[in-house]
Amino acid sequence: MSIAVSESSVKAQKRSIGAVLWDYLTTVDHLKIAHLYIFGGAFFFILGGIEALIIRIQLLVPENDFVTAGFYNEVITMHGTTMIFLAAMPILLGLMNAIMPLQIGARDVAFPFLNALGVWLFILGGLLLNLSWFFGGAPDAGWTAYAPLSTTSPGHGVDYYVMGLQLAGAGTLMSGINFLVTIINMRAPGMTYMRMPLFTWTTFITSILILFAFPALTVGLFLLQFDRMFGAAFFDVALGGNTIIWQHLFWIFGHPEVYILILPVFGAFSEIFSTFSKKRIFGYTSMIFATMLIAFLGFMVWAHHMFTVGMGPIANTIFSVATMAIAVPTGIKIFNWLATMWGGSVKLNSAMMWAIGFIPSFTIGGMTGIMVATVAADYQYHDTYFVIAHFHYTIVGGTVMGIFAGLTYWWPKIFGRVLNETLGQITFWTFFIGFHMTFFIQHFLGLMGMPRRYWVFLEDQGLDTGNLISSIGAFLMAVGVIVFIINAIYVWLKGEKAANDPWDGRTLEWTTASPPEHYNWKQTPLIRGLDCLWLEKTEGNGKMIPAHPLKDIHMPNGSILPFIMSVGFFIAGLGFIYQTDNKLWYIALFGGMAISLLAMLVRSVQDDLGHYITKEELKGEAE
Amino acid sequence: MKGWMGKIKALALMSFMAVLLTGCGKENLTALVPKGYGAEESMKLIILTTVIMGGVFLVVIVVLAYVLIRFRRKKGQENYIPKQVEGSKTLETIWTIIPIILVIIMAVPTTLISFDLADASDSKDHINIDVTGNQYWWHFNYQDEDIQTSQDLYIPVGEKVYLNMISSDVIHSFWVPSISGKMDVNPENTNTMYIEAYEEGVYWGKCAELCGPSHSLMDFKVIVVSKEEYEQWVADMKNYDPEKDEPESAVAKEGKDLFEENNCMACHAIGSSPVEVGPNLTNFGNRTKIAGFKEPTKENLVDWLKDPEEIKPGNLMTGKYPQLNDDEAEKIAEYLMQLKVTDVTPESVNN
Amino acid sequence: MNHDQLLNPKSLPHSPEKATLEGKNKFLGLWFFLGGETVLFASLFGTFIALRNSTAGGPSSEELFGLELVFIMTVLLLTSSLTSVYAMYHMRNHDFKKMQLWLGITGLLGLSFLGLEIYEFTHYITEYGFTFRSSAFGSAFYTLVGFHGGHVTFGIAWLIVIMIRNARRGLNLYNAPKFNTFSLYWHYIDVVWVFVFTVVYLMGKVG
Amino acid sequence: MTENTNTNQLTDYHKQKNKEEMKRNVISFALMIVSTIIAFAIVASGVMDRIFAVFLLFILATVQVAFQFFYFMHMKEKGHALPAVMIIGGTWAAFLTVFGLVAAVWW
Repeated sequence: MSIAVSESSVKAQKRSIGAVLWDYLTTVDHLKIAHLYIFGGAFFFILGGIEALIIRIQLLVPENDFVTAGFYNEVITMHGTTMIFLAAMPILLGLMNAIMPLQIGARDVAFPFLNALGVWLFILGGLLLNLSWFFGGAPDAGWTAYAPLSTTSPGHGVDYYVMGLQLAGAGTLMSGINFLVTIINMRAPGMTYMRMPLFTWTTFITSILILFAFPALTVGLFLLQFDRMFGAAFFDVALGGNTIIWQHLFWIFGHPEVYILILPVFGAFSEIFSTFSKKRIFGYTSMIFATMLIAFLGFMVWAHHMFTVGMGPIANTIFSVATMAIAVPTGIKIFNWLATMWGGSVKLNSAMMWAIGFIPSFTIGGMTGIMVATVAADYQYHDTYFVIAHFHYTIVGGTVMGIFAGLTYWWPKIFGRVLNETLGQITFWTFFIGFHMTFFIQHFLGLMGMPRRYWVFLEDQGLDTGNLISSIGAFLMAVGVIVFIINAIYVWLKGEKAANDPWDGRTLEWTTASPPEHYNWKQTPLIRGLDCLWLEKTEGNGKMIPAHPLKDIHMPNGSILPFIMSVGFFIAGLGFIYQTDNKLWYIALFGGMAISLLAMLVRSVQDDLGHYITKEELKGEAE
Repeated sequence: MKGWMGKIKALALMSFMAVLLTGCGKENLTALVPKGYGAEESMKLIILTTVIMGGVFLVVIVVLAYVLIRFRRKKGQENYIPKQVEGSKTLETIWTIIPIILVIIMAVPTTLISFDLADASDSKDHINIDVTGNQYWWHFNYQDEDIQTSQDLYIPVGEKVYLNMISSDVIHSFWVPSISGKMDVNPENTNTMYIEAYEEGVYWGKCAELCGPSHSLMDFKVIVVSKEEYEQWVADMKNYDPEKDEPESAVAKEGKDLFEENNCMACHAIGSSPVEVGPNLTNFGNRTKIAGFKEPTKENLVDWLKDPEEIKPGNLMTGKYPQLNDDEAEKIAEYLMQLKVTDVTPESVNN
Repeated sequence: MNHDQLLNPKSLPHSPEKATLEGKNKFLGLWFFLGGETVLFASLFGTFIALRNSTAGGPSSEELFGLELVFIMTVLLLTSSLTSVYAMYHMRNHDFKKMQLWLGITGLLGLSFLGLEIYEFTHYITEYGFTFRSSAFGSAFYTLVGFHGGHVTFGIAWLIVIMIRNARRGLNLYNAPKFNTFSLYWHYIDVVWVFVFTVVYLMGKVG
Repeated sequence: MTENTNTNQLTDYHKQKNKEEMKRNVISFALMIVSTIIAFAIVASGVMDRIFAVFLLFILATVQVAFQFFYFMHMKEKGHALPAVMIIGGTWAAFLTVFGLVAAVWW
């Protein structure tokens, strides 16, 4: 087996750059698409990180003029938008894409073509959004783009925001449906719902959230687009419009969105705690139940972002209490994780360190979450650095740490190398200390009278020290990220091939090669229980039992069409943005649409039946 | 409820002292030293939730630390396989029930206080002020008195003051941390809130909703004066007649002429005028700040008049009048700085 | 099973649309998509209801709408839903020609609905000067009804493509799921229309 | 990946079942048309009180939609548990959305 793997990788190394590029442009393989998501997400993560550093340099000292006020607003807007839509979510989608099919014993996802379309829409949407930097300025109305500031913002910045997010959002919606169908229809024999690993479960529930949350954003963006580009009056108060509609639509999407960001990493952490404690997850059923409850409640609390809007005390308190209720299932999860480690054999390597660091960090984030949910207290917290601190504690302390943990844990499976442990520990400690330095002090800054999105703070307001500490912490975080990138490059160049199961794992993904062949398994495994690999290790011979004899494998064909479709929409997006300046841009608008529709037509007319890997080929590669 | 509220209050006092000693921001700006009704009510909830959540955090940390010390994999234990525990009904029930109880403990006072703060049933019996948020300044219209001010809001101490707030452009948010929590100022509907200050003084107010490039410079002041001073201030403001008011110095007179020549009146009123395009300048000489955040010196005013864009990017005054040279700006500044209508000033409050 | 069996089955199973994994995936995927569409239209309906009286001095719904036209449109669309049920009925009985026939009728009914809707819009614009830019109500009305119309347009285009594409191939396991997903989508458009005529037109008339 | 998991051939039994099913569909279509006519009649006649009329209109719309889902889209049949869950979930999210937006103009 190992010989076969190294042979094929030698083959891979010999391929020209052009061939590799073409391979990725046309791929429908879930693992390669995961690579695209992770690389794309990492690129935007670095971009968003640079924007964060600009913010912290500007706020290093009072009344600083490192950047201008207008540019500062562009930076904060792009930092938020990039980190949420183009960094955190795509990397999570990448992890789901890579791992979820392996965990349930599928050869690919249900709709490989749509999967490819989703990733290209994300990449081109992200590029479209960032093009704004070079053509007259980025969006500057905050990542929440509250109307009428967003509808009246001059230039094309907010137009780019609308079109970029529309593309990326459509891609995400496709992925959500895709994962749902995959998990429902393509589980290996014996993989019942109650035997699915928790990461697959959280992928499943996250996908439901995506399915029901993103359409609200789609509509909101359409309304914004119509107002800005076609003279509609949704948010034009003079013509009877109502700006609060935007806030509702945005947060009906936006609040589930934060659970879309956190639930997958809850799943990843569950796997990590279990593996490195050598214990099965404590309270598996209640973990699933808690996840569902979080998702369900997550839809009914959006208006807690709007306590100061003036909705009245009845609505405010209903949403306030509903929000507090989310603490209950979250608490269940935290204590189940602690109980998983209790009595276990806890190994403190870098993947586990992220998970352990996550517990206090996220608990603080959850605590402050309850505090900001307390409506009358929120009149003080709202729109201040307290809120900034709170959501960075959940998104950085939860999602980003989860991404680091998940990447460290699954790196061998996704890229075929184990990350260097020493560099991993350095990354963790610099990032962890930097993170708390940056954000803990911000709780106090907020209450001391510093609203968020402030370009400058004035001298002699007692805010200097806090901001200075915060800025230093941000640089420590940057060091951590740089070390991680060095680590990734180092193991790519010098690292050894990873074994199939480097961590003594418990779940199905550790039974395939690292990285797996594109068909994942020669024979689909038969699942006999929860933690199926662990079960075979302790009660069987350590290998999965095949569910059927060796037979031909049917795999989908690659296609360039998803890329072409996405490019078409990208061009149409530019057409939408600039048709307000010059009617000639309608050519781009309709031209781009035509390209996409034509590609769709080709797709629906051609017979794409996939291809077979014959038994003989499989035998040739075997043993 | 009274019993534990008392304990909370004692705790609050203690933590106050602690925070005060370590420095919790600038007085009359920070929300951590409440000096008004709304801020005090919010502070109660802040302390209650902090204490409860701090307790939860402590439990988590203690358990985590114990686990890490006790169950860490040591040398020679590489092959040790722990017992595979599925779960525990009792434990799981415990950590479901306890959070529910904690949530209820927090939900009750939250509900009571938020209904209390939103109760506007007695607004007719109190001072009502219309607040208009503009990019990037605040307009205050005293409904019954026919008085308008900008940036400086004078209110009497210990009295409820109702604010009816609406925006003329984008969404702003009215926040005076030491006196009260914030409320959004929307363009399509009037939001009402009340504030009540316990101590005289000049309180710092801020805009808390992103409203454009100069969002961070949209500061204002709430000047809390004694009831007598307030009445005197109202009387002085009401009785002021701009027609009769001629500047004493020759420079100021020239400034006044220039003020008229450059058509500043198109936007700025001196004296009562309910129509507002730009800030009302009636009592300009007594303003706490220039442009909301610069010290009220003549040099700063000259700089402002010559190039407002440099000081407050994106403001609507830029480009509305001919470029002024040093001499003209000096004269107008001289004129504006002597516009003092009353002896009730921010400085007098502090004495 | 190989490709040949997919495209030229010796005998079709009784539910050819769900006989393959692809078929099952498509079936489930489309249902989930419709679940998402529910939220999409809810957002539009919510926006419309919030703005339905914000006419800014322009024409209101009571002045604008006539019930006769809307009734005819409703009957057309409802009938097209039934005809697509007939098409699926014949698909399950493996009668490809009849299926194509009923699908054709469905398409024609859809087209006539669309024609009436275009007539309606031009009528409002020319007679009342009521446009997308007139007021918040105008924007919300054209956006909501237009989104539905857009869905109808897309459905018709989809129908034409699969009808022409498969005209010579006949029914097989590869294309049966495509017909089935189309018909589900088409029913869903009808569901949305039920709420459109209720919320926009009837409630607009009631006030 | 593609596997014929359903080897059941079309039999007379199935044909008969399809026919019965079709009959039910035609009946539900008739009921849908009837409820549409009632809805339009309520509004056209203008006899009913406003609140009551709106209430009734929504009942009629819901009934119609139920027919569409359960009969035309076969949601009553076996194997439709997940579609039902998703549509109900979507409807719940939709209800919250509409509620939120409608409440936006009521305060």
